Amino acid sequence: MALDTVAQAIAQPDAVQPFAELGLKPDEYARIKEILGRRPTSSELAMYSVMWSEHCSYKSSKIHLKQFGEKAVKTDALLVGIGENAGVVDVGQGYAVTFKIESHNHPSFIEPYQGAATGVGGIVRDILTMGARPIAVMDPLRFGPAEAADTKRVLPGIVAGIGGYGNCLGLPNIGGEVVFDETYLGNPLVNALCVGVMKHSDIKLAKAAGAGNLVVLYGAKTGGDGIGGVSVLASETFESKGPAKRPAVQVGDPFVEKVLIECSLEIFAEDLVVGIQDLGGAGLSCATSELASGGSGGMKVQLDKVPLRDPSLSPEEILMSESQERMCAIVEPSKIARFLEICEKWDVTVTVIGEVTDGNHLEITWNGELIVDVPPRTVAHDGPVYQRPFAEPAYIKQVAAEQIDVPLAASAAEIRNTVLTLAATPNLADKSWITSQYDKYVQGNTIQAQPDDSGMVRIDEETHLGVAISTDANANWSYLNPYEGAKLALAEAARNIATAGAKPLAVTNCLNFGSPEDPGVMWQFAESVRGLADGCVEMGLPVTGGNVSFYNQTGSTAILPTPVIGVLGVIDDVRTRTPMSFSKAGLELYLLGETRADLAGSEWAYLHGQRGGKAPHADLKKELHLIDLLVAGRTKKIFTAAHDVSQGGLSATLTEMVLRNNVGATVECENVGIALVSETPGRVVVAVDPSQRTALEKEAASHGIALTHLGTTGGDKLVINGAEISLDELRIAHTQTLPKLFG
Amino acid sequence: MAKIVVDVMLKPEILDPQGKAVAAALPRLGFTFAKDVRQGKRFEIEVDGQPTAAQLAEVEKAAEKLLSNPVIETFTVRVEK
Amino acid sequence: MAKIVVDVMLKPEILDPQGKAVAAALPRLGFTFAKDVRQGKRFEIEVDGQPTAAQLAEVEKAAEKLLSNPVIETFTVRVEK
Amino acid sequence: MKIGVVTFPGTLDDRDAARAVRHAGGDAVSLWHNDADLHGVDAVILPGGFSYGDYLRCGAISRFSPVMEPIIAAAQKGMPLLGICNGFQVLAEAHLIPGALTRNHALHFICKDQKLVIENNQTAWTSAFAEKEEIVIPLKNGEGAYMCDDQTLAMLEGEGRIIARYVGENPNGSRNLIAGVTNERGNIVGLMPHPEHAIDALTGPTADGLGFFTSVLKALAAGGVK
Ligand SMILES: Nc1ncnc2c1ncn2[C@@H]1O[C@H](COP(=O)(O)OP(=O)(O)O)[C@@H](O)[C@H]1O
Ligand SMILES: [Mg+2]
Repeated sequence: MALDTVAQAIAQPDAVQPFAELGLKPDEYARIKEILGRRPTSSELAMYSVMWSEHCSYKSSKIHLKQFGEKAVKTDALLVGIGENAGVVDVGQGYAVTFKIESHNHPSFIEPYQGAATGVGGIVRDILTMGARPIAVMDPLRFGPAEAADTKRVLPGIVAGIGGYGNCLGLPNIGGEVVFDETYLGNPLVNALCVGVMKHSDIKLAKAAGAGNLVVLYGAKTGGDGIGGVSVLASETFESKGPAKRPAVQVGDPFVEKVLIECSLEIFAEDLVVGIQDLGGAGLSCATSELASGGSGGMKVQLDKVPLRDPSLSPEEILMSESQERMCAIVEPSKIARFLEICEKWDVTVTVIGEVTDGNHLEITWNGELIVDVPPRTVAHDGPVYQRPFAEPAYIKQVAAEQIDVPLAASAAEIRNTVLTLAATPNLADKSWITSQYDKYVQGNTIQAQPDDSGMVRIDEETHLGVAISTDANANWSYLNPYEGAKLALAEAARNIATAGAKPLAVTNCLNFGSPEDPGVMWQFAESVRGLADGCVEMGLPVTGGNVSFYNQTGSTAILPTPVIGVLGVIDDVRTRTPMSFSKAGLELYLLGETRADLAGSEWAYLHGQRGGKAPHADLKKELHLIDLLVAGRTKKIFTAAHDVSQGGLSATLTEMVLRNNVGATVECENVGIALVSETPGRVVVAVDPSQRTALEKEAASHGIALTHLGTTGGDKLVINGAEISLDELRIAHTQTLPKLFG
Repeated sequence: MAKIVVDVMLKPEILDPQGKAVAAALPRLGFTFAKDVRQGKRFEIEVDGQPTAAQLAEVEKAAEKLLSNPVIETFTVRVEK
Repeated sequence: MAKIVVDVMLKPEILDPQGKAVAAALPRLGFTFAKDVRQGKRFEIEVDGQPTAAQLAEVEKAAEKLLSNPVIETFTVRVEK
Repeated sequence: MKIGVVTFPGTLDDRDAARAVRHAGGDAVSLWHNDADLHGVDAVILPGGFSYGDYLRCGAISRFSPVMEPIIAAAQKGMPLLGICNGFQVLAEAHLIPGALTRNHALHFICKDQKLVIENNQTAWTSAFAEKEEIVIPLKNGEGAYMCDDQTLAMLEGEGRIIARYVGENPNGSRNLIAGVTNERGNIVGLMPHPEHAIDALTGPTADGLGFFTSVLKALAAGGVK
């Protein structure tokens, strides 16, 4: 196809354009024509189609996500809110922290290694773009059943890809999740979180201010990767002369990204950029339109200057390419020489591709011919907004009426069987087969990582200031009640931070759902967002950003609603954190919080093929008191150890605690059958020195948290109501599952 | 005993970071002959006797299923003397 | 434009865990043809025009110095049509 | 004492190695791969990471960096030189240490707390340890299996040039459980596990790794390696 210029678009207004193949609806195409006052050129059409796609425009989710801003508690801690590449939070001492989760679900199913690897690469660039040094990553994952053949294909590849990319960047992996469920079999979830740190003064924004400033593209050369990754574009519709099929899968080059990080940080340190944007989904279309609309309003770009890996690429393809490891910066002319020098030092390809202009035109030329002339805002921000219909699906009432009927342990043999079964089930088994493929030590600031409740990194070596992060989702509960499920995930993530004694500060999320065109799925989504927004208000936490991933389904079967919630907390002195377990005998074990018969959505019920019942109600006021108690217990040095009770109930918590440092415990529980497997939220097991008994009792009472004495630590067994399990036996049960399955 | 060789290369349109690194390193060592370098995998498979057509068809299948990922790679199968 | 191929394989006495893993995976997928599998690297080097003897000698040198590690690997250089 | 820490493109543990040097009481000087000047340092550390992405073979490309020339020359005259993980791979590729490092037998990256026994406490980098001292430091690599031919192995064993061995199950398939090797003179040491990540029990499994860094400062204070 010949070059389609603006002049031609005017001269040939009736040319037929493949808007539908590009994923645009007739009304959206009409709207583009209305905006431009003419038909779009093929390049313009490419830009609008990718930027107005679900992935980039959030057209189905926008009206719901608004609640995060509207309901939000006002807080001075939020330095940069939703809308930028990632939110930024003040953590004190002049430091700011930015963190965000993104999904790379579909690419990881097609090519597990590269899909997962580039997922890590993308989120790390988002964090870097804010001006921050990335300091850690996490990876919440969901797979089909552990025994399924396809899980054996995707899991090892995904894990190797996350490790391969993250390890090579020198980012410690400090946590994540691994959950198996049949709804993820044809659609595994790969979410990746990155956290970065900077000084307040170093915050960078995606805006192209100042006419005459230069638009600089640096990093990897542009190839034909991921064209059609954003929308469903097949490049043949452009009749390009290049290779018949452009790959939908990108291959990452973590080495280039590592160099790009160091190069960028050196550039930031010398204050050489006015604005910056990474190239992720929608590539240059996104970067140029967002930078321009965030700044002076206009930009001129010479697209033919973009360095190409594949010279056969057409302008439309260059605009859409999702080639990895690229950044776009706005640089004052007086600073460009130094900018180029730093790129040369790091051997990074760099090209000035345009300049910032006043006015409202994003003009892109190809060998001197104008091929794009659009108001940038209309591309970046004025995309379509859908009010998709939603309605409570029929299953909700059905499952709510179901009674959970599972065996509950009474005899010693049954107690042993319950504990050993839960310890070994794939969802609760030791995850070291996976996590030992991740570097957790690099950078030398890791205080906590897997298998701790949260990841914790030191951000200042002198003052010992640190941050803690946890990500959680409980899709079983979200399935039963998405509103409560989102709140419960928020509560769990916050609790996982607080057990170490860190104070929750901010929230991010990655909302993984089925098709928004299904009213039932849309209802799950709407309810989850409402629950999370309300939950954040109740807990006084701002949502700093997030990501929505729709269309996670196999055929017509959607995944369980999976809102992954990440909570960031701060701790003033990492040396005083409360560890997850105890390493000596003679400590007293207590349960904080009340236990009810919460079997719905529990791992024990799932193990018995039951997923019905009523999800517990999230009592966030109680959670806040519990968090305060956990922080107070740390600062007052009451706790020797603290570990939360979640999936797998008290049984799983005790298993993890005794195996951590190989010190046993003897406990006695009332109503042991329920006590072992119930998953009532808002509970934590703590270990204290006997001398701290009264201090603990006083502290718990003053926070209004129920306190139950469980027993004492010591020995080489876990003894529950007289039922004995040797630590060796428990360890074998807990640690052999994954190696046996994956090898 | 014969040897079947399966060569697996990344498709031309797919980024090849390893090949790129080699291509960049060669001139630094004074080697200027390469316009481009691509790096792939070579599998040498030993089989009993002369490979039959049926056996080669099996190898093709294995190459597609296990030795390569058709989404990003291509392969060739041949018998080597 | 011609293509020079450098194949690099681990020396026979060096353990090849990748080849071993492939050899073990094949029968699990129902492929029974392999007595043994070794995995190595294949470099495809693009050069301008027909490679000269001098150029091939250079490639040999690069293969020895950079593309392989003589402590554990052997290599072969050939021109491919 | 000034200890140089080299940064190649893709090096990751340079800041950690510098921190370890400072904890031990030395001055860390960063050296850039493209600068063929040692800036007057008394010893050099090649830290861990994925230099040049570990493409081709680990250490194969960085081994030809400009900074390696003066380093090799100085080390051949006795300057203490420690290669950790990727640094060890660079030393092997540069043939300063015999043998080669190959893919872990399980074929994936491993990161774990590893018990080692110090087999030779006479080198520039191990003199602070007791004979046969057992330590725990992180092991993290994808290609850490030490390989060499039988003759070389016999020579290394015979000359006491294996400085540290893994204790317990072989984590990566190294011959004779080899975790670290020295040259004849004892000034050059290649070590697969990471002592720089074990200088403080707050951030590492132990503080056992510090001994490598205090050793070299002691050796230098005593006038270097003969
Ligand atoms: N994919 C993963 N990557 C890194 N760490 C993980 C991953 N999956 C689980 N973990 C870690 O393993 C530990 C146990 O996980 P989990 O039982 O889900 O914790 P919790 O119930 O406290 O949320 C945690 O430290 C978690 O961060
Ligand atoms: Mg927890």
